Amino acid sequence: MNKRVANAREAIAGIQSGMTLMLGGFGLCGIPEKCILALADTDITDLTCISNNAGVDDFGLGLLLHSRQIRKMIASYVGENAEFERQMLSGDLEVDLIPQGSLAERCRAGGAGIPAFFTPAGYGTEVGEGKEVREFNGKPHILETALTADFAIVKAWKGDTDGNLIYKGTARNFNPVMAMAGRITIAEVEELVEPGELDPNQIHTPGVFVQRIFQGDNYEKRIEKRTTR
Amino acid sequence: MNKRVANAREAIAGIQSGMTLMLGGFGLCGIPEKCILALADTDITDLTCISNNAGVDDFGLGLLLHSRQIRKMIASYVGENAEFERQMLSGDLEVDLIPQGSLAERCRAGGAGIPAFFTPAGYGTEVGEGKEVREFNGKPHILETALTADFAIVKAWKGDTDGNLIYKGTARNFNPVMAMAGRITIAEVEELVEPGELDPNQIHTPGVFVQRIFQGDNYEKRIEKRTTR
Amino acid sequence: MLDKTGIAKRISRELQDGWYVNLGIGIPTLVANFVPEGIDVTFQSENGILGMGPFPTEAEVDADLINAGKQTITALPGAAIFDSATSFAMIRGQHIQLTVLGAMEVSDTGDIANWKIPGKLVKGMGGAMDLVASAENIIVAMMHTNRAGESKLLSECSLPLTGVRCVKKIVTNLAVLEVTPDRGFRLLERAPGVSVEQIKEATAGRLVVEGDIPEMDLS
Amino acid sequence: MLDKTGIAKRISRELQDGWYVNLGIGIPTLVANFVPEGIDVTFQSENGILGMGPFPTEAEVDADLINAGKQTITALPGAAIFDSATSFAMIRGQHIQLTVLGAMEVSDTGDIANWKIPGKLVKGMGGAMDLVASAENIIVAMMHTNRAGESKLLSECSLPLTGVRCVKKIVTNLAVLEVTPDRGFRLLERAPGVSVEQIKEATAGRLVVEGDIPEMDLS
Repeated sequence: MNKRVANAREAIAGIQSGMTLMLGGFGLCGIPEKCILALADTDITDLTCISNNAGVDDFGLGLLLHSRQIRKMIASYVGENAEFERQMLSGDLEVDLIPQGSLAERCRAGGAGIPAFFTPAGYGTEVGEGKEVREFNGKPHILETALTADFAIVKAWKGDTDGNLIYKGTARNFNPVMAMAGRITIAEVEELVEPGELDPNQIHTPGVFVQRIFQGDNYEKRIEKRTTR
Repeated sequence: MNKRVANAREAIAGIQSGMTLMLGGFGLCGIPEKCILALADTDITDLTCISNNAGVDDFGLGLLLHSRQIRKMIASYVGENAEFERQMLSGDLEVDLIPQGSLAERCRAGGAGIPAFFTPAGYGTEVGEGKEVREFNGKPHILETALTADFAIVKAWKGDTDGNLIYKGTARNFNPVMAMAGRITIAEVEELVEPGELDPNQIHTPGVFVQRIFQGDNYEKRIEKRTTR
Repeated sequence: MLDKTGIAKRISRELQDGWYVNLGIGIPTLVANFVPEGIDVTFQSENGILGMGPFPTEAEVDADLINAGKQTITALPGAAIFDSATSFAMIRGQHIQLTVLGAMEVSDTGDIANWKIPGKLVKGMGGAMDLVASAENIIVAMMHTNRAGESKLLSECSLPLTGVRCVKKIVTNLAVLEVTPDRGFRLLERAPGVSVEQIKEATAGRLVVEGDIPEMDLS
Repeated sequence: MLDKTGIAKRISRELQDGWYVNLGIGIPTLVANFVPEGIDVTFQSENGILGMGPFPTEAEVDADLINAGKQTITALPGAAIFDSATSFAMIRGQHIQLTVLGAMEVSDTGDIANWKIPGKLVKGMGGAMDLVASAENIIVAMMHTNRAGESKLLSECSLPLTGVRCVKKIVTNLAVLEVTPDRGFRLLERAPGVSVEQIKEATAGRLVVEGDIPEMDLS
């Protein structure tokens, strides 16, 4: 089934104010930059964004913070963004911090029909407050619940029009688990090919998880900490 | 780190009577046939084998049933094996049947440090008897626990001496999740290469999950139901 | 009255464009042969493939490419292969729009029994419990009565259950029925040449017959 | 007394052949520079790579290849790349033999605080809570005292916890200490030129000093 849409603007059709979005990426690596730009160009507001990080001031989710389109951020680490700090301190932005591994597993669980699971991460800390505690093999665990989203937006390297995706390097990160957890999943790719051009053995995200796909041009792929030897 | 061992016999060193093994494969597709043959050549008994199926009379786990080395079988479907039937009806073989999806997820959970999770599969059936029931989103789920094994034995297509594995076709099946869940994981492969020869983006099982690896020769890869058009 | 092929053909009319579909062993497998023109569906097999194609030619046979019935298959362009946990993530996570499977018994509240007969050798449930517990849309393909002539559509299943209140629709050799858990089996269509009376006689559970019941259109 | 490099160097002596190791940001990252001869360890970064290599040359820089500190990196032969759920499956499932990370405070029962200072802006715990909750072998790399000269080795952490009863060993600028939850910090080694008395003064939690305490061997 052909899931191709023309561009980012077409891909984000149906996203409405107040919705919950998942956005792939770790730092600025592997973020769906075209869809974020397209969202910044709308008057959609009050979004809840689930993403490991919150971008930087002038790129990634920082753009949607700057335009005050995000009401709540669910993330594991948000340290790189002055605008974020201002809105959080002023109380304009609600923030829910989740251990990175629990965030990844909760997204996967949401996509896999697992409503809840036990993990040791966060036990005895404020993350565990109010959550059910149970011992397994003598070790305390807390019950964490699945996360899903109205739309998941992911970025891949290559994709085909059936929605099959292949990621490159550590730009993979949260993209595959978030692709599973969206009621509607949008994939933006650097190269969109016809079905049959990708090796079925090498697909990272099977097309069943993807509802819309398009090819973006001129990816900026900004580097946060260029470090050389 | 070089994890290469010479052959199947060396690979299974340390497996003892009474241990729990996981064995990859679906039907006869993707089973670790060399290690099974090597096990059949030992006097190890009283094994608990976790595998989706139980082989056929003269191949796969059927060989270990024939030699009466298996005390308990944990599987989802065991229908292709007359020896299996005899031992089960005579009470010589204990059998624990688990829904296939729960079996896969319980292995993954075992490897991923998730001691228990909720699933809807089996609720209201004898699989759910004695298990905790909880509703999520108005739907009843049962609590299933993780599975682990003393040894997991998997079969891959290609591997490198660091233990990285790539599977081919539907011979992948349970192999990746079982590779995660073994205290010691043995991988047998059709082609063993040096580190660097496999594309890091295409690894299905990262080497961290594998402790021993060897190349098997002349894989039989028997077909259960050759069906042509 | 329909034969097995007829049942599969009738079920194929339920397919919608863009659906991902899991077909069980037996009659359900035949559905793949009758996908209507213009309808693009993708078949999933729970051992780990999306985009399953027809059986291979002799030359194409690959021991590493089978379906959940352990038959050799082919992969279509656009296919994807994955492990068993990911496969059931698709199923449990309701990413598959339709599951078609066989049954020994179905109750008029949608319970299904299809894996175990007490006293007989138990082979196991395979993926059936995961499929019926999760699929939003389950069609059962089966004969209306068993070999002894007894109804398989009951007020309550007598055999051990595979899942509860999950079956949405049943296509048999005699009829198409919808399960309305509060009221029972609602008769939707008669098989060619089968009367409402015959269906009533062959149905042990509550049967709802409202208005004219049309004959199936299999053209 | 050790500087940060010295701390990293001392920790590198804990590495064992064949280990998979996760290094946190800061001092821990430096450990990779001092892997002893003949010891083959594989570095994992929780954003999704095993077999992390040195920083790239200018020509090798790839925006799609970073570590958890968001620095550009390289991949060594034998590297594998995976998604975040698989990465934390490795961590939570205890497939990583050693985690080295920094801390603001450690208690003498092994609690650790390293993510949040009340009243200051909270950036988040990243992967730290998963790492400390699961790793069988956790070494904390930190200064023995904070900038105000107050001990970071306490009887109880004052800051919000990252994990409880999890730290096994601490390497500071002054000492190497083992956490024995029942008895407190057991002093194992002194940094070059540091006396037991100095370590006692700088340690607020219970300190166990038994027998002669050797000076570290960093040769």
